Amino acid sequence: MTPTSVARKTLLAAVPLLAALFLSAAGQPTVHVAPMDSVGPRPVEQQTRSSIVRDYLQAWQSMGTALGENRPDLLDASFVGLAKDKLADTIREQRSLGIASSYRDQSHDLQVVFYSPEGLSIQLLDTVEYDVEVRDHGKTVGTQHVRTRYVAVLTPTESRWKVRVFQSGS
Amino acid sequence: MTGSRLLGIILIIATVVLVVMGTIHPNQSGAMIADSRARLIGSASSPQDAVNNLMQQIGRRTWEAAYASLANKGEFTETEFVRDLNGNYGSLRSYANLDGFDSQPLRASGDEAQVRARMRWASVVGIFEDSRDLRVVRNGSQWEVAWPIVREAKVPPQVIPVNYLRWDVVYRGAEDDWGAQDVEAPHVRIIAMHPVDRGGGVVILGEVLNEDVVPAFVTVKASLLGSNGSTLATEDSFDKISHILLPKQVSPFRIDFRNVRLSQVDSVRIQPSANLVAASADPVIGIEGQKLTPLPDSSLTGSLVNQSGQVVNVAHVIGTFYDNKGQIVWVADQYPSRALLPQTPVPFTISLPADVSNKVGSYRVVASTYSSSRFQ
Amino acid sequence: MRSWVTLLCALIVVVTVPGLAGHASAQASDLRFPQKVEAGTAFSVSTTGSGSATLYIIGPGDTIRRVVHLGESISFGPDDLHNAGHYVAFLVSGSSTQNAQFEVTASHQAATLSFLAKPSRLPVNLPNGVSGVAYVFDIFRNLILQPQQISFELSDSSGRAQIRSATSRDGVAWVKMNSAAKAGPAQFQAEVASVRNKRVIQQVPGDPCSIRMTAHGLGQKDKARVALETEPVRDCNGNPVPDGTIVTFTETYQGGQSMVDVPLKRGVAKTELPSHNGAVISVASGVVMGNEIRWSGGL
Amino acid sequence: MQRLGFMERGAPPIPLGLIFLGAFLIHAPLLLMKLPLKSYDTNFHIFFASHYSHHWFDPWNAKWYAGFSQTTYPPLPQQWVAIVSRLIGLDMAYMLVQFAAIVLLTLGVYRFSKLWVGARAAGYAALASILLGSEAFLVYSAGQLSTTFAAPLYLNSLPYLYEWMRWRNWRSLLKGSALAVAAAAAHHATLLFGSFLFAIPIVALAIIDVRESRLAHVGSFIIRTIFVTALVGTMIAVVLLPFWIALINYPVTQVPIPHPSRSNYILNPQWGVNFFLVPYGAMILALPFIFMRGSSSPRLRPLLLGFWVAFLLGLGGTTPVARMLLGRAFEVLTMERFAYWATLLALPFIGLLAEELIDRYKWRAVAGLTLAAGMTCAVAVSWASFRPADAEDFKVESVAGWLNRDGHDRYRYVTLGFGNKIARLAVLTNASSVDGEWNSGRMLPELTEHGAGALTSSKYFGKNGLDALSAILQHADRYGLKWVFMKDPYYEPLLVFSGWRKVDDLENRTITVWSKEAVPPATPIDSPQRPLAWEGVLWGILPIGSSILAMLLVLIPDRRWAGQTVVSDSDKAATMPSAGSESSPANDDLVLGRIS
Repeated sequence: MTPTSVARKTLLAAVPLLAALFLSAAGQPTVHVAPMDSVGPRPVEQQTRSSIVRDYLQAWQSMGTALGENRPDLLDASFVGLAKDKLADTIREQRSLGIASSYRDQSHDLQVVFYSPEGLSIQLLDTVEYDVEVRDHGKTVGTQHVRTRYVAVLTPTESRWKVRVFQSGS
Repeated sequence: MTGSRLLGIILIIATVVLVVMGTIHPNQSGAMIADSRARLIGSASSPQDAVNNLMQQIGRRTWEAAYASLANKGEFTETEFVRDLNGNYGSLRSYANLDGFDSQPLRASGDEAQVRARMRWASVVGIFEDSRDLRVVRNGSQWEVAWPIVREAKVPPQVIPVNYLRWDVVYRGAEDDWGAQDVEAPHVRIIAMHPVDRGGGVVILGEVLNEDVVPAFVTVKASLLGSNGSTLATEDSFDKISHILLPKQVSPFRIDFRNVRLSQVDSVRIQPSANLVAASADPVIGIEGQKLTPLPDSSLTGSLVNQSGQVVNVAHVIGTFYDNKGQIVWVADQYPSRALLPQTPVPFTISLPADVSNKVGSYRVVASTYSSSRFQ
Repeated sequence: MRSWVTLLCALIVVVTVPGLAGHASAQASDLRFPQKVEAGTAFSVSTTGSGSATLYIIGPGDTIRRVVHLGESISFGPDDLHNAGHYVAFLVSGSSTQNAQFEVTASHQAATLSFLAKPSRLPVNLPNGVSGVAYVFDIFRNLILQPQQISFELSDSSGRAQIRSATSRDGVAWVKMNSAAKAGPAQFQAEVASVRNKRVIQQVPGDPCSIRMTAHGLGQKDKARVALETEPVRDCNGNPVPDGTIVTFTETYQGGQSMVDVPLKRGVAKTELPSHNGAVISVASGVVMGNEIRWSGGL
Repeated sequence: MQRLGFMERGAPPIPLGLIFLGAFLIHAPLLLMKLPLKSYDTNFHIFFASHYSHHWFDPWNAKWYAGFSQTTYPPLPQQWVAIVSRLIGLDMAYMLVQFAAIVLLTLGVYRFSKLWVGARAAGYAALASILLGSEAFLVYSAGQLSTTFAAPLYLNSLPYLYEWMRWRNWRSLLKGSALAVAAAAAHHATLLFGSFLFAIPIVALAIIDVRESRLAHVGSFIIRTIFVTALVGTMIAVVLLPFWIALINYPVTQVPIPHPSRSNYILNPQWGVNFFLVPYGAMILALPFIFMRGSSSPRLRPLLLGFWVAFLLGLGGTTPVARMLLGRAFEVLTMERFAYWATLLALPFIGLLAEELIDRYKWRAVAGLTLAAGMTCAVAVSWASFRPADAEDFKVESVAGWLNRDGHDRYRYVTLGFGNKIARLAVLTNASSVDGEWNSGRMLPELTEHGAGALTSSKYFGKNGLDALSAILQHADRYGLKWVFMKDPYYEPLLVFSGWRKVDDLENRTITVWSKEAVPPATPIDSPQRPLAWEGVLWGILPIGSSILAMLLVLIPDRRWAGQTVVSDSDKAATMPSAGSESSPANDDLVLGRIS
């Protein structure tokens, strides 16, 4: 095998990798969910397992759009109570300062740690990576890549789980 | 000119002939229900004609003409006649229209005949039948019906003590206050469930118990699951259940699935749902004189006695039928057409399928009621 | 053909890698924020250089924009950042930008409790029937993630109490308790560091226990009917079953049956049924059967 | 060049401008008072228009029947209402479009009548059309915008088509075809049945005239007739393509829905008044004249036969004719439109009668005719008050407000006892219903299997209606049906026993709101009936385009025929063409300045 052919093969092998990189950059975040079999004190129902992840990820989308467009009304679909109030306050502050921030989540590593006995709250930890870009009156101030851990408590509403506590930190 | 006008004369005559044809032999199947029954009321030259004429008038609610045609109108007033047919106290009859009838001669002599008239009334909760054996008498060349009046019972003046038991519910309100308590939904439990194949479909029969200390508004939904876990169909008990259950009350339920065969069904998922509801423990309905009638008219008959002082406009009786092993074999219901006045028995008849009739070892009947404040 | 693919890949790598590298270098920071700041505390950050700059602090809980003088330290008061979370900071001066990231953590001092007590109503004597879940928050309504000792107390109407304690994990603690044998409202309390939250649990009687009824004729008043009446109905712990509970009287006789669902009023259920000689009259409530009477006083 | 002429007797013809002024004076105030809003179907048309105003290129309307296609109903008048509504709102836009139809009718009747009778009689006919009982009945009581919009277009088209058939006038072919296509785009039933009732007498008239004229060649006449039929047929097929696609893929196979216009009017005199006396009014007195005069003149006989057939069909179930001739269509159509067409076909005779009476009795005749026509119109206009579409007038704004707040519109609803107010409600609310008033467009099996109309009026359809209501309530979960608005307490026992609970009340407790627990939010029904995107584009362009094209084409000046002379004598001349003069009677252009 000649060095040229090795280089060529290496480059060819890199194509799908690069494609995946581009695709992931352009599309949905990668999500890893830890098994929920040993979550307590209440076992997580099969239907709840899928809906909780779906609704939590949807909440990230809602938050990103709401903070990016400074529209607190977009929070209603996914947030409730404390989390909604705090995010709405942030949006109001941003709007008054002429600032907008874009959150682009790239990966989530989710672990459900608590499901309350009566089924009225579920807590999950999310090791998340995202880019946050800040714009001041439409002009980009800067972008930072963040990796942190979020604690979220979700509670059921009529049609979906909504985020009630949303807080990062360890 | 005469020849030139011939066409006009022909057309006019043809129009008149066509109108006469359309009136003597009307076919109004595309018209509204009440209109489609309109017929020329001919002379009552036979007992059956007299009955048919009367039924048409009843169907079209031309009460005055119907009453005028009766042989025994001296025995009751037109109001009593109308109340007999059209109900009173907001009963089911007052929600009903004559949907059809048939008449069957029972016996006849020169001056008198007996004809059975079966009237099918369409009410808001379904069809009910009213069968009357009518005496028809000759009056000159005409026949007249002697109407067997069923007078609305008159409740004697009395004082009925009332000590209402009533539950009201106050909810927390719509504001979001996490952790603040709200009242708990009532706990209900399915205590029996039995799917059967019937009439090209599947029928789920069962009983549900309110095991709580508060009233529950109960609905039972069932899903039939196929062998791969897919849902074949979902239906709910609709009106084949008593929706309001007081503490420790049991209601049967029946859920009908059309076009599904039991052989296709791997499992059944029953989802009872219960909500808190404001309710009253009154009225108390006694179900007395229950009796199974064997084939060919297999049915369960009895009478409802309103033990309270409040008028019940519409009652609903639901019967649960068990075999000798205590398993439910059928659930059937009926809406008696008359209002339940205090302490006044009102008969009911729950029809049973012939094949079920043989299997019935015991039965249980529950009654639910509707009282509108408009008729109190 | 293959050479074109190779070229394309090489181009992608050439274009992408410096981009990624640049991305990584953008995170390099000259702005030195403390890694963690407790919510509601004052702190300061030193800067280097000269002239003025704009400081941006962005997080899901707070947003700050401030003009600062480079070379001086930037002070933050206790009210500036009180929402826990991960923040990013940009210090923009002309064309240069300094970045930083830091965390605001919840205060250690519990200030409020969200207390979920369920159910609000349950039968007496039910083991582990009551559950309590408490989320602990600081004064700024941040979830306190550090472990806290929470005490739960369930006391019934007679004053008897069950006490349990639990340590919160990631801000939440929970317990399960038994309902008492005596019916009535019970107080359920969660407490952490003198912060209390109370709920009321209704403990209600269980299923009726040994229903007993008596039957007697109505005499001259109405010979055709028999009067039925239960003794006061109680559950197996002696609690009176609440009024409104349905008691079913069933009378079975030759070829027929009568029945009536009667609610308890003042602890007893009473009704009248047609009187049939030799009829068997039974009583039940829900799935609990009572005694049976063979009636021999009928018509 | 010979031309056809009519002997004009006595007084000169009434100027068309005066007739238009009459139409304005009679109908403009009534329309400004929005009287049609009380009618049966006006709100239905406004509802359709409302959808077009928001979704011009998407005929899928999710607000009724959990979704239905508006391509099942020709869109032209509703689309015009939608366009005009941008300026003056939906209600007034409807009134304006309806007024345009009334004015067009006078013109159409004038031009159509001129084919059969002289200009003066045609003028009287046009004048009579203003006060026509059936027109007033359809406008103010029935609210049939499409029928009253299509008929004038069709009447205006026919003289052009006659002109083409007789004289091979290409401009007339273009104008007549465009107007016929626009008529079809306005109303399908007018096209299907109007072609028989109106066009066949015209073809017969053309044959008579061709045979009497030695100038025209019968063979070429036949070719022209076939050509125009094929041309118009093809154009209609293209313009209404989405309609045909919907009709072919989803023919109306549902169980027929009863309608009182199909009853026997003698056995049901209340409907006799409604569907015969009111629409015909004083015209009933002229029936013997119509038959006698129509039969005495060979040239009028096709018109008489057309009128007679329409008359018999308009009698609904009073004669067996409608059922025999229409077959299954009898169970689908309502019959009052045939009475309307019969009165339109009778108008040339009425014009003749008026002419003769005025000639003989002068002002006494004028007074008598004015009184008779005026009374006819007055009764028909006020009929909506005597026999209102709804037993009770009430507002639905509060219901719409309730549905539009607090996320209630995430679920579907149904009303009970709202009558034709459901269309008004549908315009006002964002929520979707499982009910509706356009029975041919519905596909939900619970509705199509039971032979009943709108659920809101279930009780009037007897067992069928109540079965349909029960079926839909039973499948509430399936359709996200969570709300029932009940105006008529008749339905209360059904709701109580089938598990619905009262949750609110509105309008001073006259409307109660009922809800069912655990119903999931409504989701769009994945219906194969939904038109494809290109169909929506066609639907948004071609019908309205056809009407704009027709307007542009009629602006093209007609070729003027030289030497207009009036020949012939005697009263025959009023009804027969003169052999010695051959002209296009339809050459009065639609451009108003050049008429009469």
